[in-house]
Parts: sequence; C-alpha cells; structure tokens
Amino acid sequence: MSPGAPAVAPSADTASAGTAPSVTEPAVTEPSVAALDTPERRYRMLRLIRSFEERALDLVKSGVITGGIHPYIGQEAVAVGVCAALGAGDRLASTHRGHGHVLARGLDPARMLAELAGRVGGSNRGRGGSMHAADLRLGILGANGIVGAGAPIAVGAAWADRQTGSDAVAVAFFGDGALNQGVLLESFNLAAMWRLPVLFVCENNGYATTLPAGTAVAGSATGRAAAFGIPAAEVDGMDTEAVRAAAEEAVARARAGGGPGFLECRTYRFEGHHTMERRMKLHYRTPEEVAAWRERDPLPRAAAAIGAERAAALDTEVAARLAAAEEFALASPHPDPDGAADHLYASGLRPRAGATA
Amino acid sequence: MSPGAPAVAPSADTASAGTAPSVTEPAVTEPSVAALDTPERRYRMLRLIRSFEERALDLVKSGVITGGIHPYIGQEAVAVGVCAALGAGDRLASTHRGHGHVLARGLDPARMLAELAGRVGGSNRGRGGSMHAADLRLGILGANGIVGAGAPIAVGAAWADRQTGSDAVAVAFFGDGALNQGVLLESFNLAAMWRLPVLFVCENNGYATTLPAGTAVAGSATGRAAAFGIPAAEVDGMDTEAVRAAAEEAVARARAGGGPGFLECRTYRFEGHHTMERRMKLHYRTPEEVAAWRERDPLPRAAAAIGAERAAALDTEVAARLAAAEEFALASPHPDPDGAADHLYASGLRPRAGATA
Amino acid sequence: MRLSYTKALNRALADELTADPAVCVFGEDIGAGMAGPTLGLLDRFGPERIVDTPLSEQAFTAMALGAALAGRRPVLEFQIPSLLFLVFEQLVNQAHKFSLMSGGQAGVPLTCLVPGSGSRDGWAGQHSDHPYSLFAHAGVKTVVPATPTDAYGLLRSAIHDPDPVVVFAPAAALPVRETVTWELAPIPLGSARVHRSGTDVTLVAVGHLVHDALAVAEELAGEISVEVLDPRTLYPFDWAALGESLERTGRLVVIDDSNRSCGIGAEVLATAAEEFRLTAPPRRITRPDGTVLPFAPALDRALQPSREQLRHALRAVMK
Amino acid sequence: MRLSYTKALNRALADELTADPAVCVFGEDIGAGMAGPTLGLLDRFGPERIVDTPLSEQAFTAMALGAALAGRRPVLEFQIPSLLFLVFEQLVNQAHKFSLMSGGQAGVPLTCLVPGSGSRDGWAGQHSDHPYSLFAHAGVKTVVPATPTDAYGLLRSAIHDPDPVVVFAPAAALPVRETVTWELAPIPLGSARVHRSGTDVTLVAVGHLVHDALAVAEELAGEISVEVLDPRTLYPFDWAALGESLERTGRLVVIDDSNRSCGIGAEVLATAAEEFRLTAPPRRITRPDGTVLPFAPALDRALQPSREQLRHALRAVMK
Ligand SMILES: Cc1ncc(C[n+]2csc(CCOP(=O)(O)OP(=O)(O)O)c2C)c(N)n1
Ligand SMILES: Cc1ncc(C[n+]2csc(CCOP(=O)(O)OP(=O)(O)O)c2C)c(N)n1
Ligand SMILES: [Mg+2]
Ligand SMILES: [Mg+2]
Repeated sequence: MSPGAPAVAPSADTASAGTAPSVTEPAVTEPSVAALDTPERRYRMLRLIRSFEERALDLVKSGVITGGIHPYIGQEAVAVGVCAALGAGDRLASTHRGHGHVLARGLDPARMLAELAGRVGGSNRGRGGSMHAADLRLGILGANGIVGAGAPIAVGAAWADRQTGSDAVAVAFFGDGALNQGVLLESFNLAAMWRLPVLFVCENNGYATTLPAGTAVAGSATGRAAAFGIPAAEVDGMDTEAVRAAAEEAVARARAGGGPGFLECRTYRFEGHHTMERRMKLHYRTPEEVAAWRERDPLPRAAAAIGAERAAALDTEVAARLAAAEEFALASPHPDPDGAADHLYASGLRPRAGATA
Repeated sequence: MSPGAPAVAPSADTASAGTAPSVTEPAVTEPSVAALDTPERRYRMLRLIRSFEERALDLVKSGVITGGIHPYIGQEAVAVGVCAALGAGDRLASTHRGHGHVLARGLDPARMLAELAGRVGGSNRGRGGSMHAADLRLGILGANGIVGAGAPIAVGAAWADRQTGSDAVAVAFFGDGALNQGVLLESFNLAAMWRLPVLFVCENNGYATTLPAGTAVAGSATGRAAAFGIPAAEVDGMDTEAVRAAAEEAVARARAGGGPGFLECRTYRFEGHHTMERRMKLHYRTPEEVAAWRERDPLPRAAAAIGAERAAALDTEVAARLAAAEEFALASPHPDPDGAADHLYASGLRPRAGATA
Repeated sequence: MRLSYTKALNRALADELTADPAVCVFGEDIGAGMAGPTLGLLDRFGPERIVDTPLSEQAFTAMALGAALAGRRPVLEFQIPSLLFLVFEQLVNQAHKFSLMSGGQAGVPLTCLVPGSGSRDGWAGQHSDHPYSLFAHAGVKTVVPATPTDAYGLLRSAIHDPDPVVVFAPAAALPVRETVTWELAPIPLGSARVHRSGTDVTLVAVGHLVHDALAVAEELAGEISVEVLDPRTLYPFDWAALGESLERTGRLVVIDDSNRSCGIGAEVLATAAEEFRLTAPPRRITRPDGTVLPFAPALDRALQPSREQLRHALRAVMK
Repeated sequence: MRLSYTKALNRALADELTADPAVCVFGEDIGAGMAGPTLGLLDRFGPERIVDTPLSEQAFTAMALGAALAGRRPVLEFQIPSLLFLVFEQLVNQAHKFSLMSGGQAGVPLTCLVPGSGSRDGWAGQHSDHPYSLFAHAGVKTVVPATPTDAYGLLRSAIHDPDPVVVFAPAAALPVRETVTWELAPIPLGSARVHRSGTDVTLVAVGHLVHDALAVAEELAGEISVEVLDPRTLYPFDWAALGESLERTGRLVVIDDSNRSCGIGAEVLATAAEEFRLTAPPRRITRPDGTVLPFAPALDRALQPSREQLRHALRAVMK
C-alpha cells in the first residue's frame, strides 16, 4: 500500500455484503470540495452547518447520537469564510468542534450524520464519530479529540506538499484554549522557520470550556503568532465575508511562498461547550453576554446580502438535503461487532483477541 | 515524611558504616548559598567554575568521570551574574549544562566533583551525576537531562512560595535550544498569567548541539517572551556585571510582585557541546568564530576590574580549594551496589528485584 | 449514608484539603467542578488552592513537581485518560525519577486523578484508554478503586503518599453507589481486597470489572466457587494476597480492561506462573492487543472484556 | 564485509532513501550524523529529505504524521530513549490510532529510530530507559534488533511498513560487528530468529541481551541444552515460533532489559502459561520494578539483567 493512499482492508462490515455495491456503503465516487465562490453558496453552507448542528442536537437528545457533540452553532462564518479561500488541493486539520469545518470543506452531510450515528455509511465507517471525522480525498486530515493536536499535522502536510512541488496550502483550525498548548507553539516556530504554506486559524470564542480566554492567554493571540514572525490579523469571526477576505490574503501569500499566516477570528458559540453541559448548572457566561453575541449571528447578515427570498429558497434546499441525509444515516446499518478491530493496522495485522477461545 | 523535606531513607551505603560520622559522608551541616556580593567574590566564582570544569575535563579524559559532561566554560558570567542577584530563600532550576549554575549558587565543589565521580560523598550520593546535581537546601531544584524541563519546575516552586507568603524568586536557566520546547512556552504563559516571581534566563550560546540558533528560532528570544507580556531584555552574557545588573532589576521586580522577567544572555561555549564531541569531526563552528568569542572571555574582564594581583591571589585560593575538592572526591567511596535501588521511593517502598532467587 | 463514587472522591479531596494546608488542586474546569470530584471546592478553599489552569497539561504537571519540591502536595485532575500520554515525560521522567536521582533528597508527593478512565459511550478512540498498565510498568504508584469506599480511602492515601501516584476512576465505576454505615478512612496503598471468598478459582478483577466479576461469581456459584480479589493498587501489587489466595485455589483468571500485551493481566499471570501454585493454565481477559476503541457503541463494547468471556474463562480453568 | 550495527542502520536508511523518494528523515543533529545512523546522508540526499529539526519533538512527530498522510514515509531519529515519552501523545494517541479512527482511510507509515536505547555508561536516570514494553502495550509495532544484519533488515521493513513502528537500537548492541558474506535484505516484522537450538530450555532474549544469552548458553552447553530465541519484533510477537520451541523444551527463561512489572518478559511468561506447554515454572530476568538507573556505573549495572542471574535462572528451571 502506498503511504497516504486509502487503505481499504477487508472488513467484517463489507465482507458479508460481498462485492455488490450497496446504498449503505460509503460512496465510492470521488467526492469534491464544496464550491463556496458566491455569496449564495456561502450562505447555503452557513445554513447547512447551522441546520446540521440543530438536527444533530435533536439526535443527541433522542439517543441516536451516542455521547454527544461539541456544537459549532454561532461560529459558522469562520469555517465558511476560511474554506471559501481554499482550492481543491488544499488540506485542513480540524478540532473537537469540527462539524462546521468538514461540512464547509465539502464532506457530505449524509456521511457526516451517518458517522455521528455510528453507521457503516459514515465518513469513517462509524469508527470515528464526531471528534474524528476525516476524508483524505477532500484534504480533511481529521477532526481531533486533543486540543492543539491538529496544527502540527497540518504543518507536516504543508511541508510534504511543498516538497513535491505542489502549491497547496494547509489550514489548521483551533480554539483559544489551544493557544496554551506547547505543541501548537512549537508548530508556529517550525512553520515560520521553514516558511511553510500554513494558515493558522484561531477561533477565539472566548472560552476553553468554562475558562475565559482573558484569564488564560497572556498577551494576545495575534501577538503570540507575530512573535514567531507570522503575519497575524484579528478578524470579525461573525462576518463570513471578512473572514474570507482575510483568509484569501493569507492563503495567497502562503501559496506564493510567503510563509504561514495567522488569523484570530473573534467568535462565539451559542450553545454549551458540549451537549453534556445542558445537564449541568454552569454560570461561566451571563445570559446577557450570550444574547449580545446572538445579535451578531452570521446567518442574518449573510442572508441580508443575498436577499430574504433567495435565502429562504436556499433554506428550503438545505432542509431537503438534510432530511435526505438523515434518511441515509438512519438507513445505514450498524457495523458488525465482529469487525470491531478492523482497520487497526493498515498492514492488515490482526491483533490478538482479548480472550482465548 | 513532609513534602519537600530531605528524605533520608536507609541506604546500603551508610548502613554498613553505622552511625559514626565519616569524612566521605555528605556534609550534615546546612550548606549556605554562595556570597557573590563583591567583584572579588564574583571573580573568585568565575574562576572556581572555570577551573572546576577544566579539572572535570581532565577527569573525563582519565576515566574518573564516566560518560562525560557538557562543559560550561565560556558561559560563567551568566551563572555568576544571575546568582549574584539572588537571596538565600530563592531557588533555581538548571540544565544539562549545569555545573556553573549549581556552583555559583553555592554547591560545594567537593560534593559536585564527588558526584561526577559517582561517589557517596556526592551531592546526590552518586545517583545523579552531571545532569542531575541538586541540593534542595540551597534551593537547587536540580540540573535536568531534558531540554526545557526545568523551567516549569521553577515556575511551580515560585507559585508555591508565593502561596506561603514568601517573597522568594525562582530562576530558570535554559539554552537557546529550549526556546522551541512547547513546555517552556507553556511556562511563559502560566508565569505571565499568574504574575509569578520567576526569572527566565536564556543562555543563548548560538547553538543547540550543532544547530545554529539562527536556523532554529523564528523571531527573537526576547520577542517571544515579550509576546506573553514578560518584560524581556538582551544582555551581554560575557559580562558578569551586565548580567548581574539586569538580573537584579528583574529579581527586584519579581520579588515586589511585578511578575516574571526574561533575560537573553548572549554567550558562547568555548568547548564542544559535550566531551564526546572531541572524538568527532564536526564543522558547525568555524575556528575564527570560536577565537572571536574567546576574545570576549568573561574572566579577564572581571580580573581587570579587581586588579591582576588580587585576581592571582584568588586564583591560588581557588586552586587550593579544588585540589582539596578532588582529594575529597577521590577519597569518597563508591556506593555499594546492594543499595542500587535506594531512594527509588521516598515512601521506602522497595521494588521487586529483576530476578527471583 | 448513600455514597456515590464521585462524591467519595469529592469528600476525599475536601478532607485532605482540610487536613493539610499543603494540599492543592490543579486542573481544567475544576472551579466549576465539571468532572465531579472538585464540585464545591473552589467556594470552600478558594482560588489559591483550587487552581483552574489553562490548557497546558505539560507545564502544570511539571509545575506541580516544582510545587511539591517547595513543600506542597498537589493533586492534578485530568479530563481524559490519554492526557496522561501528554504528560508522560513530566510524570515518569521527572517526578518519578526525582527521588532516586537526587539521592533521596526529597519525595514528590503529587497525585494525578483521572475521573472517567476507560470507555465512555460515544467518546471514541482518543478518550477511551485505560492506560494504568503503562504506569505500573514505569513504576509510578497506580491505583484503580472499584467502589466508593475504596475510592475515598485510596485517594486519601495517594495524596498523603510521598511519591507520585496516579488514581484511575473508571467511568464504568462512577455510577456505583454504596450504603456506608461506617466512618470513611484512608486505605493503605498496596493492599488488595478479597470481595468474595472461594475455593476453586482466584479471579483477579481490576476497577469497574470487580463488579462484573462479583456478578459472574454469584451467577456461577452453584457450579464454581470463585474468590474475587481486587488488587486496588496495581503498583505496588499485593503479591502476598495473591499468593495466599492461589495457595487455596490453585487456579487463576484475571479480568483487566487494558490492552493485552504487557498489561497488568500479563503481570499477574507471569508472577503467578513464576512464584505461586497453579494447578491449571491461567487465563486472562483483556482488551485485544493495541486496542483503539471505535466510536460505534457495539464496536466499542466488542473490544472490552465481557461477562461472557469471563464465564467461559472460569469454566475453562476448571476443566 | 565487516558490518557494524550503526553502519547497518546507516545503510538501511540510505537504501530506503534511494529506493523510495517518499522516504525522508527528521531529527536533531542528523545533518552532522551525530548519532551515527544518518552519517553522510545530508550530503547524499540533501536538506529536503534529511531535515535537521529544532528541539520540538512533539511538533515534528505530529508533522511526520501529517507528512505521512500527505504521502511521505518519514523516519524520526530520537537522541534519547525517553524522548519517546515526550511524544507519546503524538505517537500513540494520534499516529497509532489514525487508521482505525478514520475507518481505514490511510495508514501512517512513520518510523521512530532510537540509536542507543537502554543504559549508556554515565548517562544516568533520564537517558537510560529501555521503554519498548510501553509501545508493545500501546500496540505500536516495536522492533529491537540484536545484530547488524537484523538491524539492517528490520529497519528497512519498518520504513516500508504502512503503520507506525518504533525501532530500538540498544546502546549495548551498537559495538557488535558481523562479517557479512551475503546480500543484506529486508527482514519481515513479526518473525523471530532462533540463534541457537537446544532441547532443555527456551531462552527468549531481547536486543543486546541476545549476545549475553548466547554466551551463557555456550558456557553451560555441557550442562543444559539451551535454545536461544530472539523475537526481534516485540509487537507483533512471533508466538508461533515460541510455541514451537516450547513444544520441544517445555521450559522457559526470558531475559529482558525493561522494568519488571508489565514488561515484555511478563507478556512472554503470561502467554506461555496460558497457551503453551510448560513443564516447569518459567523465569524472567529484568530490571527491577520501576527502575531508574543511578549514575554511578556499579549501581547502574546492578539494576540491569546480568549473566549471573541468567545462569542461575537456567539452572533453576532445570531443577
Ligand atoms: C490537550 C487537551 N486538554 C484538554 C482537553 C479537554 N477539552 C476538550 S475541548 C476543551 C476546551 C477547548 O477550548 P478551545 O480550544 O477554546 O476550543 P472550543 O471548545 O472553545 O471550541 C478541553 C479543555 C483536550 N481534549 N485536550
Ligand atoms: C527535549 C530534549 N531534546 C533533545 C535532547 C538532546 N540534547 C541535549 S542538549 C541538546 C542541545 C541543547 O541546546 P541548548 O538548549 O541551546 O543548550 P546548550 O547545549 O547550548 O547549552 C540536545 C539536543 C534533550 N536532552 N532533550
Ligand atoms: Mg474556545
Ligand atoms: Mg545553546
């Protein structure tokens, strides 16, 4: 198997189904990155993410999605604005709050929802769930359960792509909390030192779970990146077009060999840190603060730019797409427990079982 | 046992010797920090470190010291200048190149040399060697074999001391190579955020082993610290008095509650990275570069300030002290192999042996 | 009194904080008491002792070492078991080694607490490890309490211990409640607990699996007399207790939620084979080698030790 | 041809770099070839493929994962075995888990090389670990070659493997030289090597201890017929080879330079006790539990497996 190539090891899930294509199998056609080149398309993607997350919240409540999610609601402008600046060969590394990023990149919501439901039709065949959604064909190097961990992965991909002569750019998304992870700061240095085509996107939503960024980040986010020689800009993360403009500039510079860039997108999550939070009594944010940020919701702004009518039509289109996605997800079979250890090794090595017969 | 208190577990080394005090036992009297309050005393310490290292190089060559050392020769002004700014209750965390730091703090060269020779009279009873010399009674939290690892330890000690109402300051020494270790950068943030009394001392000797700092550190050392809101200054690390002045300012500010400080001391090691290097053909530094830095040797400058005669007298004094130190070290017994696992657990837990009888 | 496992951890922390001003707690979202064990402690003990940290696990773990050398007894709470991977250097290479390397100058009384180790439904590959065997190998004192009383008593002893200790509170044990009619007290590290005596097989069960072990032992009571031994501390292990039990039974089964190769199950079998009386080949039930738990619940469960496997193993050693 | 161990690693790297343009090497001071295996590679393959890195082990390990996902086959050289502690998160929680978590979308062909693992005289507590059992537990493919030929062949296979592999080159094996009259070739991972056949005892020896095992076996030849089996790969382990050998001998001794509790020695004993024929209690020789190697040479050696212990164990299993 060549490195990086899809490693399709025999799986118990598919073995029983033989070779006949089935509706519940992951799509074999090459997926394509989302086109976000017009305000309409960007609005549609904002709505897709928003509605996807709302649907996911319902499915968490109803128990279809096990374990919960970190909802992206409120931050959509960042994912859409940044992904609008990317081309087909580019890559991205995402976070625990990654649904928006992967959808904006073009991951089929049906496959993402099937993944959240733990089905074989999911992007990761039900093996990854919310925090590990990946699609290498789209350049999605994976969401990540560990804060800050995605950034050096993106840096490595950028390094590799540059070595092969490609002008691809890699984006690393991360939160304000990640600014205090050593490995992220190490990554700033390597990317800067080697002038790698990386765009670091910090989604500063003001909190790392309950910890306010103001009590956690000494200095400033942009100052921190700038200290490594990385051009850094602060952007209104509730404004899709502002994010896109800033991202396009940084991506163009990186693509042209100008080295990494850094964006601090000031944004807010309208929901709790994780769906679990609904069951707790936490008081780290005031209702007034939440309300004030809700006033800055990126969707109405983007809708205004294209007109209410057009927006409503796109909303309908998105609703239909998501209804179909849910149908696909729920129709997709649960994976066969006999294949629980499938894919553990790309070499096909089968681990010893946990008990002898 | 109370935390932090010397844990003197029964040791095979001493068990056989009974309770009678012996010349080869670590001194039981409370040691005191080195007085470095006059130019004479500082010169004497520069000389002590220099001559200690020269003696150690000989002992590596003769095989008395196993495994070699990272010589501090050339960088003495940093250790002496910084330690001159400290008081009795202060603490420091050192590095793999730590002989200068611990001697400047007041560790008896006899006990340090005994440690390098792996004897029971050593500062660490022969258990630590060059890279782990510690004396908690002097506030020496240990040299360290891992680059960057000492800094957060110093930060933690500073935090603890402040909680008890003490105005102690903790110093973290580290090299230019450590500027790229994530944990060090995390430490900058915590110290800055919590305004802890820490002095970060970067000894920029231009290289991490063979890697030039210029190809490893994006931005600047001081800019990096400043980005975390830490006042940062560049100092001539070959000038003891310049280092002392800068350290005194930072220590005073930290002691008064003004938070951490950062000094980048531009310095040079006259020897190879490690004594091992003598056996290799490495070309990462030009002979001209080495010669140019040797011109800036901190010792002649410090000697000039006190007069040649006084300096010569102090040289003689130091030579005598080191001769006695060597005598002590070589007379100190080798530890008893039966006690090899002594001190593994402060609780006195004895590990199971590697083989059954 | 009806005591939950999480409440037991919470009380142990509160009691140690009360008893010794040197005790302090570092961790993420501990002020809010997100994970449970620190609930209410910020209000009671203040931000000087209950310290909400930025997401800098490496630095705050090493800071705890520094604070310990300066006289404190820090407790660190980790939200995810694999965060221990992130601080392996600070814990094993620094804290664990300090005592010996310094020639016994000081111990490092530092406790790491992982509330919710092992699988939690839906948390997938990076949040579902049960890495206690790594620490037993490294030689860091390792504790995995199965019950609220043990959680209380062992956490207190861990905090009191002059060396680093890692305490794993298995997610699957957190729902356990106990009716406690006695006064809670510290329980020494390194002492096993026989939950149920038996004469045919010694069943060593770790953490939450103790409850599965007891259920299966009860279920098979008419058929096999199973002694259920909970080591409680995996390192140092109470070998004397195991030896005594095997003296009676001569048969051994271990159920252990860590990966098979080089796990604590391996250690128990190896030591028993070397040193104790075994009248039949022993068996262990573990996760498979190198396990990464998949997200889908049925796959996740398929890779964890099961009662079915346990029944089978108990019957097999009786043949 | 007279081949040294380090030169064998050097040739394996050069041959893989030549054979596959996707192969690249990251590490500290590798341009200068400080540790040996990369000597001369910078001149031959250039700075795009032989990358001297700043002291950012975590970032460059995760970068290697990213580069692997983008089609490269990175090799990482670590100057000290305990640097693997620093990157445990990146290696185990990220690289190892990627294949399963992504549903098999990609493997992560990444090789970690530690030239000089285990004790090196005078390097003391933080530089003398032999942590291979940690990776065997985590499920990362783990290789410990004993001879130059094996070092060459196994490193090539490691680089070629589509999964992460850690290769430990024991410091005590680096001085070994071999007269090689055959063509060097890759050696598959997971296959053991019987260095010496025997009928009384199977002696499993790891890494540099293979040479001690052979010396002691020779020495006791008149007394005990010892079969010396070198697993070469600790994970996946060649259980079939062990089973076959025990079928003949029925007696087992393991000599292993890792800590006792939950080490590979434990795994071999446990699996043998469970699955294979044993006519006498097995024995293992290891470092003590939780070992931190002291600096003084005599103390350092006192905590490592010795030939004396091996003689004793071999005689003991024959009783
Ligand atoms: C290294 C690490 N530490 C802690 C956690 C637990 N955790 C998950 S998300 C999170 C907060 C992250 O905050 P931020 O980076 O600002 O992202 P946000 O959740 O706000 O999107 C924490 C503490 C983790 N997953 N990884
Ligand atoms: C984290 C870590 N990486 C690598 C090493 C191996 N190593 C020891 S010293 C050293 C160079 C350190 O450079 P610097 O910090 O500039 O200190 P200097 O040696 O110049 O005093 C290296 C790479 C180590 N000990 N720790
Ligand atoms: Mg945030
Ligand atoms: Mg340097």
